Amino acid sequence: MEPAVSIALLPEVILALAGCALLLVGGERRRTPAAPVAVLALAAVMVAGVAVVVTGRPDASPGPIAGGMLVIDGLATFFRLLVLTVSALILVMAVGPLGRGGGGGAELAAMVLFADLGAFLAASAAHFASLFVGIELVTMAVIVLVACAPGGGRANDRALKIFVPNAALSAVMLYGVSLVYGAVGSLELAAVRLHLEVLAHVNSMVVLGVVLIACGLFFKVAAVPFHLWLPAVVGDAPARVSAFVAVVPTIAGLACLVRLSSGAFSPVTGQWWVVMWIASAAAMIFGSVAALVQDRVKWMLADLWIAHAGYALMGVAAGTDAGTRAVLVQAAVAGLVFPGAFGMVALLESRERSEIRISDLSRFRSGGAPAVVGIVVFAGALAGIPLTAGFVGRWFLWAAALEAGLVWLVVLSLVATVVGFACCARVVVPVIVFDSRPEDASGAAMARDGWTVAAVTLCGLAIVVVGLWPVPLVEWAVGAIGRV
Amino acid sequence: MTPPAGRGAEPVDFSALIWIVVISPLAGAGVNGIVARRSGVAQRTRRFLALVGPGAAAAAGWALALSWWIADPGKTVRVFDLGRWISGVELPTAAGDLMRLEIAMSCRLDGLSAMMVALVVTLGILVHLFAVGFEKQERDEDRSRLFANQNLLLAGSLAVVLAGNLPTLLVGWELTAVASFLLIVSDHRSARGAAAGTRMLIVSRIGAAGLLLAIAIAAFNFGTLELEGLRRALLADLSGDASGAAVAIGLLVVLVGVIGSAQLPFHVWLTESVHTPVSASAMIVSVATVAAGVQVMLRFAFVMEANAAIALAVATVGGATFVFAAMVALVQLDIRKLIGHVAVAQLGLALLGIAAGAKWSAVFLVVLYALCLTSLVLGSGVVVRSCAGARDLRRMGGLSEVAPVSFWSMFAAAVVLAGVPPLGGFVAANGILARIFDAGIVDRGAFGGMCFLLWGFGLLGSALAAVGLARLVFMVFFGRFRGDEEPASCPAETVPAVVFGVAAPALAALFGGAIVGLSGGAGAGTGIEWTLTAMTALVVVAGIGAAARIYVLDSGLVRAEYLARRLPTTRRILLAGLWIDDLYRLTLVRGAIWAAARLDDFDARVVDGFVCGARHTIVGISWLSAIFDRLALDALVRWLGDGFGTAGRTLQRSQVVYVQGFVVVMVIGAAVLLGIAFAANV
Amino acid sequence: MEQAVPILFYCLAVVTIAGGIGVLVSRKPARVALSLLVVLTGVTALLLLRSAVALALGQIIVGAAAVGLCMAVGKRSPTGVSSFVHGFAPVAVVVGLAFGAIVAIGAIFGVQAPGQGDGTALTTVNGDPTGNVVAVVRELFTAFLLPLSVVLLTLFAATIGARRMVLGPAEEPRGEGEVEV
Amino acid sequence: MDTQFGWLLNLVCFLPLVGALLMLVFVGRRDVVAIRRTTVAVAAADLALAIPLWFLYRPDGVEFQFVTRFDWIASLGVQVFLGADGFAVLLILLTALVGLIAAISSFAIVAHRHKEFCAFLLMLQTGAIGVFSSLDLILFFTFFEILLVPAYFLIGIWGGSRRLFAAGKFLLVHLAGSAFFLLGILGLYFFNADGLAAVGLAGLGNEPAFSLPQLYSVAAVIPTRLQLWVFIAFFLGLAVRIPLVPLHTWMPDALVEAPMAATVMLAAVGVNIGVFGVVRVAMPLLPHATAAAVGWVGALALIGIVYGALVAMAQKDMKRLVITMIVSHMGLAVLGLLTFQEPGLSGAMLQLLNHGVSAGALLLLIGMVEQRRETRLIGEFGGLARIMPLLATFFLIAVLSAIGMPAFSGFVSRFLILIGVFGYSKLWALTALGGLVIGAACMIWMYQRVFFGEVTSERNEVLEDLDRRERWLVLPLLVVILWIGLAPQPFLDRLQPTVDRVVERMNVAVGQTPEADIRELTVTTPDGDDPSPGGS
Amino acid sequence: MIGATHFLVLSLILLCLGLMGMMMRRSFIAVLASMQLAVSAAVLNFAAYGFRLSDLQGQTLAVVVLAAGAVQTVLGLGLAVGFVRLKEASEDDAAGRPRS
Repeated sequence: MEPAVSIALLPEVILALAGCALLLVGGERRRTPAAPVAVLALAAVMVAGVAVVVTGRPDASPGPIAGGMLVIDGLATFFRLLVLTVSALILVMAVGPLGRGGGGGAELAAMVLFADLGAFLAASAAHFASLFVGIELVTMAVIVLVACAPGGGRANDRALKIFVPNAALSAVMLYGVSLVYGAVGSLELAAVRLHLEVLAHVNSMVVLGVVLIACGLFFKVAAVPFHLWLPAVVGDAPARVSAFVAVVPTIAGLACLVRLSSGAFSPVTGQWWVVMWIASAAAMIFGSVAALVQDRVKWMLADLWIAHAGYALMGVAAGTDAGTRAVLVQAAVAGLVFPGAFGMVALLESRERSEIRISDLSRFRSGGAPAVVGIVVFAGALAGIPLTAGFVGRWFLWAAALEAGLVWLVVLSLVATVVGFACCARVVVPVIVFDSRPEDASGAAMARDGWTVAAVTLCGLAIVVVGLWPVPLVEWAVGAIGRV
Repeated sequence: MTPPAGRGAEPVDFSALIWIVVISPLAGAGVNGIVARRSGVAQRTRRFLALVGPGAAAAAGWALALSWWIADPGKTVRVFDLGRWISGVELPTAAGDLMRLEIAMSCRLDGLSAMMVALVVTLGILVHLFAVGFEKQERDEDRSRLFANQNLLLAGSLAVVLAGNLPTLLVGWELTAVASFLLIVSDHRSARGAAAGTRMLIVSRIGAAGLLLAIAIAAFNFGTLELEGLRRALLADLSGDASGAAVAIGLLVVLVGVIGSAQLPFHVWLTESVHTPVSASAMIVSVATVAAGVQVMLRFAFVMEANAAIALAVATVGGATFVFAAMVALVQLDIRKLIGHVAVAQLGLALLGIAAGAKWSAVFLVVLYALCLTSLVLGSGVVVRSCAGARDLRRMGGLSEVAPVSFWSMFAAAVVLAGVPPLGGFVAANGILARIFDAGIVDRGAFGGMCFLLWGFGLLGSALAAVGLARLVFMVFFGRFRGDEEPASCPAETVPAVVFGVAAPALAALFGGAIVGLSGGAGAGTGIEWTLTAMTALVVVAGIGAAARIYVLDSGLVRAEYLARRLPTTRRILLAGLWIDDLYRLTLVRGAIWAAARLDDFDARVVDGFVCGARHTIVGISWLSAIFDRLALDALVRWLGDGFGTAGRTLQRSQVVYVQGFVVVMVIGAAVLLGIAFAANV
Repeated sequence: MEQAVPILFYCLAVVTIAGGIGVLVSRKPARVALSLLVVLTGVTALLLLRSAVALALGQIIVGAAAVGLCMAVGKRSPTGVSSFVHGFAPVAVVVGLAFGAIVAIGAIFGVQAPGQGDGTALTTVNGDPTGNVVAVVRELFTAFLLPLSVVLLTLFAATIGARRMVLGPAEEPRGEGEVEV
Repeated sequence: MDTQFGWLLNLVCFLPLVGALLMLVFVGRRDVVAIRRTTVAVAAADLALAIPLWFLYRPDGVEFQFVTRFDWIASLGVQVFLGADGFAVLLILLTALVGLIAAISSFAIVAHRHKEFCAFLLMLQTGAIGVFSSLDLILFFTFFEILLVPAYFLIGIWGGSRRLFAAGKFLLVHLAGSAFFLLGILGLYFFNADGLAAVGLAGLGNEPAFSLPQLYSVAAVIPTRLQLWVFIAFFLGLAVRIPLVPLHTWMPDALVEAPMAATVMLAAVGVNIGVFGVVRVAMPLLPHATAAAVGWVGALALIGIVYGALVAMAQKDMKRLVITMIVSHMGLAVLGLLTFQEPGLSGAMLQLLNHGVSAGALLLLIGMVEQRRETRLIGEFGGLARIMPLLATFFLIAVLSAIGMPAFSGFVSRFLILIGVFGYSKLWALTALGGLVIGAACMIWMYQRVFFGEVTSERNEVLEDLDRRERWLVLPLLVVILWIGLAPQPFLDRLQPTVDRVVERMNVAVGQTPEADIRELTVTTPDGDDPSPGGS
Repeated sequence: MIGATHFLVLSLILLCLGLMGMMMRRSFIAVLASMQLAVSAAVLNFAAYGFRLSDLQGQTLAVVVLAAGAVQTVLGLGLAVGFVRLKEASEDDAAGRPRS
C-alpha cells in the first residue's frame, strides 16, 4: 500500500489551504476589501501551477500515490495545468468585479480553487473513489459558485438547475460504479482493467455499470441529452461565471472519460464506442444547430460549447492513442477559446444589462480595431478556421476519428462545423458593422476593464500562436499520454 | 510544312511579299484606328493614312501575283510559314499515334490564291480610293474608324485567301467576320445596323464553330491541318469508302462557305448589312463574301468533286438561293437592299457552278461579281447622295443626267452581270448551266435527276436576275425623276477617286468579260450546247425586255403598281423574304431568350433552392428546436401550474426551464443509451 | 441465524420499499421525512445484514442529520404542499419504470459477480480482530484518506456556500463606476 | 527540387500580407492618401518581384522550382513547402497583375474604411498566391481557406444591398465544400502513413506526409477504392470553387454583390483556384478515380457550358451576366482537363489565364460604367459606343476575347480544348461548341444592347469616356489578351511540364490498372476495415 | 439464501423510486429525500457486493459516498432556504422562482 500522503499532493494541498483561507478570511465581513481576494486566489493558482510542474512526473505510467488513489502521470499533469490555466485566466478577468468588493467575492474565489481541486482529483484518479469525489467536488463548487454569483434571485434558480439533475445523475453514476465493483471486485482503475481483460466476455452487468458511469460523466461534459443544464445556467449567469461553469466541469469530465477510455474500460470496446459515438454525434449536431438561431450570445456560446464537447468526444470514441491526444489538444484549445470568448462578452455586460444579444456586439466597435480583431479571432477559432487554434483541435480529432474508421462521425462533425461557421459568421456581422447602426448609439460602449482585456488578449494571442505553431501543444499532448 | 523545293533559288522573295500583303492592311487598321483618330491629325493626313494600308497591300499583292505568274514558270504550289503559333503540343490521333501540333501562320501560293489576292487587293484599293474621295465630302470625324475596319476586313480576307492551313483559314475567316461586324455596326446610332451586326457575328460563330470542328476532325482523323495534306487525305478517303470523318469535314467546310457567301438560310446577314456607309458595304459585299465564302468553297471544291452528296447539297442551296434572292430583288424598293439581294443571287449561281464542277466558269463569275458589285454598290452611294439620301427606288428615276459616270458604270456592270450575251456574265452563267445540264446527261450517277431541276433553277434565276438588274438600272436612271426635290449632281461624281471606285471595276468587268467571253465562247460545239446557250441568252434578253417594258416604257410605275396590286400576296411574301428572317426571330431568337429566361428561373428557384434550402432546413430545424423549447416549457409550466393550484396566476414566460423536466429527459437519455449499448452487445 | 436472513431480508425490503413509496407520495414534508427515516432504518438494517457495521453507523449518523435537517427546513418550506396526481407524476413513473426495467434486464439476468464471501472476512479484516468498524476506519484513514479529506473539505465548502445562499447571493456593489460608459 | 530563387517566391507570396499588416499598424486610418500609396506600392512591388519568375522559370522538367521547405508541424509531417511549376508561375503573375489593378481600381469605388479594404485586398492576394505556390497539402488547404476570410469581409462590408446574404452564402458554401476537401486530405494522409507499408513499400518514417511531390510518387499505388472516396471529397471541395453546376449558385450572388475590385480579384483569380486544385491535387494524385469519374464530371462541365451561357442570356445586369458566363468558361476548362491529353490540358490551363484577363477586363470596364452611371442594368444603356468610344473599343476587345475570337487570348485555349475534347468524345465536342455559340451570342447581344443604337437615356449623353488612369488600368490586361492570342507559345512552353506531369499520371491510370488494385487492397478504406497486407 | 442478486433487485427498486421522486416531486424536501433514496441504493449495492467479495473497499467508498450525500443535502437545504428567503423578500411570485 502506498503511503497516503505524498509530496506529489502538494498542489492539492495548496489549493485546499488557499481555498479554506479564502473562505475564512472573506467569510464574515460583507464588504471585504476584495482586491486581496483575487490576488490571493491568483497567487494560489500560480503556486499550484508551479507545484504541478515541479511534482508532476512527465514520464509515462508512474505508480499510484496517495494510497492508490491518484496517479500523477502526464495526462494528469496536462489536465491539471489546463484547468489551472483556465482558472487563472478567469480569475484575471474577475479581478475587476472581485476588486470592487461586495459580499461573496471570497466565496467565489474559493469555489474556483475548490473546483480546481476537484478537477485535479478527477484528472489524476486511479480509483473510483477519487474519481467520484473529485468530479462531485467540481460540481458542488460550481453549484455554490453559481448560487453565490451576482444576479439576485436568479442565481439560486440557476444553481437549482445544476443541483437537481446532478443529484439524479450522480446517483446513477454511483450506481454504475457499484455495479462495476460488483462485477469485477475492485475499485482501482488498474485492477478493473485487469479484471475486465481477464473476463471471457463482457457481461451485461459491466455494460450497465460502464454505461451508467458514462451517463454520469456525460452530465459533466454536457453531452446531449445530458446537456440541458448548461445553456440554462451558462446562458444566464454573468459571463465570467459562465466561462468557468462551462469549461472546468467539462474538462474534468473529459479527463475522466479519457482516463477510463484508455485505461479501465479499454477492454469494453464495443459498448463504450457506441455510447461515445452517439453522444458525440448528438452533441455536435445539437450544439451547432441550436446555436444557429440563438440571439443571445451567451446561450450561443453555451450551445457551441456543447458542440465542442461533442467534437472532443469524437476523440474518445476513436479510443486510440491518437484519439486521446486529439482530446487533449481539443480540450486545451477549447480551454483557451471559450474563456476568451466569454471574456469578450463580459466586457459588454453591466449590471443593468446582463443579457447580451448579437446586435449588442456592435458595441465592440467602440473598442476600435483591437476589439474587432479580437471578435474575428475568437469567431474564427470557434468556427475552426485554419491558422486558428480551433482548426488545430478539430484537425487532430478528425484525423484520429478517420484513422479509427469513424467516417460518418467525421462527416457529421463536418456538417456541424459548417453549421457552426454560420453561427460565427453571424457573430462577426454586427461587429464588422456592415453599416448597421448599433441599437443604442447613446448606449454603453464596451467596458474598459484592463484585467479582462489583458486576459482576453492573452487568449487571443494564444489562439493565434497555437493556430500558427501548434507543435509545442501537440508535443506536450503526445508526451502526456506517453505513447504514439 | 514548307516544301523544300525552290527554297534556295527563289527568284522573288515571296514570303516577304506575303508578309507585306498581310501586314500592311493590319498596320493600316492599327494606324487608322489609333493614330489617325487622335484629334490633332489633319483631315488630309487621315485620308492619306487611309490609303496607306490598302495601297501597300495592292502593290505587294499585284507584285506577288505577277511574280508568281511570271517569275515562276513551274507554277508550283508554294507554302510559306509566317511564324509559329503553337508548337510541340502532342495530340493523340485516331490512328493511335501522337501527332505534334505544329501550327504556323501558313500561306499557300497557287493559281487560285494568286488570282484572288490580286482581285482582293484591287478591290481594296479601289474601294478605299473611292471612300477617301467620297467621304471627303461628308466631313465626318469618325471616318478613320471606318477606314480602320475596312483595312481589317481586307487583312482578314487576304488571310483567308492566302491561308495554307486550316487554322490560318479560321483566323482569317474570323478576322473577316469581326471586321464585317464592325463595319455593319459602324453607324452606332442605327439600331437596325446594330441588330444586323449582332446577327452577323452570331451567325459567323456557327461558321467558326464548324471550322473549328473541321480542324479537330482533320487533326484527329487525318493527322494534318495543312490544306495540301488534307486534300490528299480527303481525296484518298473519299474516293474509296468515304469515311464519316471525311464527309463531316466536307460538310463543315461547305457550311462555312455557305455562311460566308450568305446563302440560304444564312443570307440575312448580308442583305441586312447594306445599311452601312457604301464603302463598307462594298467591302463586305464584294470582298468579304468572296473571300470568306467563295474562296473557302473553291479551296474545298475537290470535296464536292469527290463526293456527290455534298456537291448536291451545295448545288441545291446555291440554286435555291439564286432563284430566291433574284425573286426578292424584284420587289425590293430600297436600292441598297436590291443590290444586296442581287449579290446573294449571284453568289448562289457561283456556288451552283462550283458544286456542279464548272469551276472555271464559277471563278470567272466570281471575279465579275466582285468587280460589278463594287461598282454597283459604290455607284448606288453616289446615286443616293444625289437624291439627298433617299434610297427608295420609287423616288428616283432619270438620274442618268445628274450622275452620268455612275450611270454608265452601273449600266455596264449590270449588263455584264445580268448575262447579256456575249459579255462575261453570260459566258459564266452559260458555262455553269451547260455544265449542269451536261452532268445530267453524261453522268447521271452524280446528281441524277436533280440536274435538270437545278438547271431549271439556274435558268429561272438567270431570267429573274436579269429582270432585277435591269429594274435597278431602269428605275434609277431611266424615265423621269419621281422624287420631290430635284436631284442635285453629287460633287463626288466627278472626283477622280470616285470615278476609280465606280467606273474602274465596271470597265474592267465589261472589257475583261467581253474579251474572255468572245474568246472563250467559241469552245462549245455540240448542238445541245448551242441550244442551251441560246436558251440562256433568250431568257436573259426576255427578262431584260420584260423589265424594260415595266419600268422604262412606263416611267410612272403604273404598271409596276398594277402588278403589285394584282399580286399582293406574292409581293408581301417576297418583301418579307419568305419570312425566313421572321422565322429566325420567332424560333431561334425567341426560343433562346425564352429558354434562357426559364433556365434563369430554374437556376434561381431550383438549383439555388437546393443550396438555400439546405440552409433554410438547418435554420428551420434550429428554430424548431428553439420553438419546441419554448412551447414545451410553456406547456409544462402551465400544466404544472394548474396542478399546483396556481391557475390564474400569471406565469412568467422566462427561460426558467422546469428543472425536473431536465431530469426526465436525462433519465430517458440514459435509458436509451443503455438500450443501445445492450443492442450493440447482442 | 442463517435461516433468519431471508426472512429478515424480505421484511426489511418490504419496509424499505414502503418507505420509498412513502417518500414518493407523501403530501406533507414531515411525512416525507418520516418515510425517509423508515427507508434509512431499513437500509441500515440491511447493511447490518451484510456485515457492514461501520457503514450502518455512518448511515445512521448521516440519515439522522439529513432527516433532522429536512424536518427543520420542511417546517418553514413555503412550498411544502405537494401533490402526486398532477404534473410530472405519470411521466416520471413511466420513465422511472422503463429505466428500471432496462437496468433490470441487464443486471438481474446477467449478473455474474465474482466471489462467494460470507462476511466473516469483513468482520475480521486481515486477521485483525478489531472488527468491521475499526477496519473501515483504518481503511478510511489510510487508503481513502484523500477522498475522505476532500469530501470533508467539500462539506466545509458546501456549508459555507449554503450559509452564503441562506444569507442571499453576493450583493452587487453600489455603482462606483462599475462600468465606464 | 530546385531551390534556386526560393526566397523570391516566398517574397512574392507573403509580401502583400506583410504589407497589409504593416499598413494596418503604421498608417493612420484617416490618411487615405497614404493608405492608397502604400497599397499600390505593395502591390506594385509584388508584381515587380513576380515578373522575374517568368524569366527564371526553366520549362525543362516536371520538377518544381523556386522551392523552399521547412518544418511547420514536424510531428505531423506538415511543412511550409513552397514551390512553383510553370502553371503556378503564370497564375501567380496573373494574380499579381490583377491584384495591382484591382487595388488601383478600388480607389474610385470604396467610400469608407479604406484601410481595411486595402488590407483585405492584399490579404486576398497572398491567399491566392499561397494556394498557387503551396506544395504541401495542408498548406494548400490553409491558404484555400484563409482566402475566404478577406473575401467574406470584402463582400460583406463593401458589397451591394444584399451583401450580407451573399457573403454568408459564399462563405458557407465554400466552407462546406472545403470541409469535404479536408476529409479527402485526411484520407490520403492515412494512406500515406499506414497504407504504404501495407502495399509493401517502405513507410514514410519521418518524411513529410503531405508533400505533394512525395504523394505524386506514390499515387499509382493508392487503391482505387480509396481514390474514389478521396476523389469525391476533393471534388465536392473543388466543384464549389470552380464552380461547377449545380454548385455554382453562390457565385452570381457573391460576386455581383461584391465591390468591383473584389469582384475582379475573385472572378479573375479566385475561381481559378478550383481548377488549379484539380490540376495540382486531384488529377495527379487520384488518376484512377479521375479516370473513373470522367463521365460524371464531364457531364457536369458540359451542362455548365450550355447552362451558364443560357442563364447568362437572361440576365439584365451586365455584371451578373459576365459572372454567370464564368460558369460556362470554367466548365470548358474542366472539360479540357478531362481529356487527359496535351491539347486539352494546355488549353484548359491557358483558359484560366484567359478567363482571368478577359473577365477581369470586362468587370473592370463594367465597374467604370457603373461608377459613372450608378447602374449596371443593360436596359439603362444603349448607344454608349458613340459617347464613350474608347470604353466601347476596350470592352469589345474583352468581349471578343471572352467569346474566343482569333488573335485574342480566348481563342487559343478554346482551340486547344476543342481539339483535345474532340479526340476524347465527339458528342462532348459538339455540345461544347453549341454552348460556346450560345455564350458568344449572349455576350454579343449584351454588347449590342449596351453600346449600339440610339442613346436612350439623357443621363447617358453626358458620360465621359475613360480618363487616363482608367485607360492605363485596363490596358495591361488588353495587352496580355493580345499577347496570348498572337503568341501563345511562351505560355504553352511554361505549361508543358505541368501538362506532362498530368499526362504521365493519367496514362498510368487509363492504360493499366495499378499494381495495388490487383492485390485487392483494403488498406484504410473509409469503412475502417482492418488493415491487411493483401496477399496474392 | 439471500445473495447479491436480491440486494441488487432491492437497490434497483430504491434507485427507481429515488429517480421518480426527483422527477416528479414538487416539494423540494421530497426531492432531497428522493436523492437520499437513490444514494442509499448504491450504498446497499456496495455493501452487498462487498459482502460477497469479502472486500472492504466497497464499504469504505460507501462511507465516503454517504458524506458526499450529506454535502448534497446541505447544499440542497441551503438552496431551499435561499428560496424561502427570497419568497419572504418579495411576495412577487413571478420572479422566476422554480416551483419546487
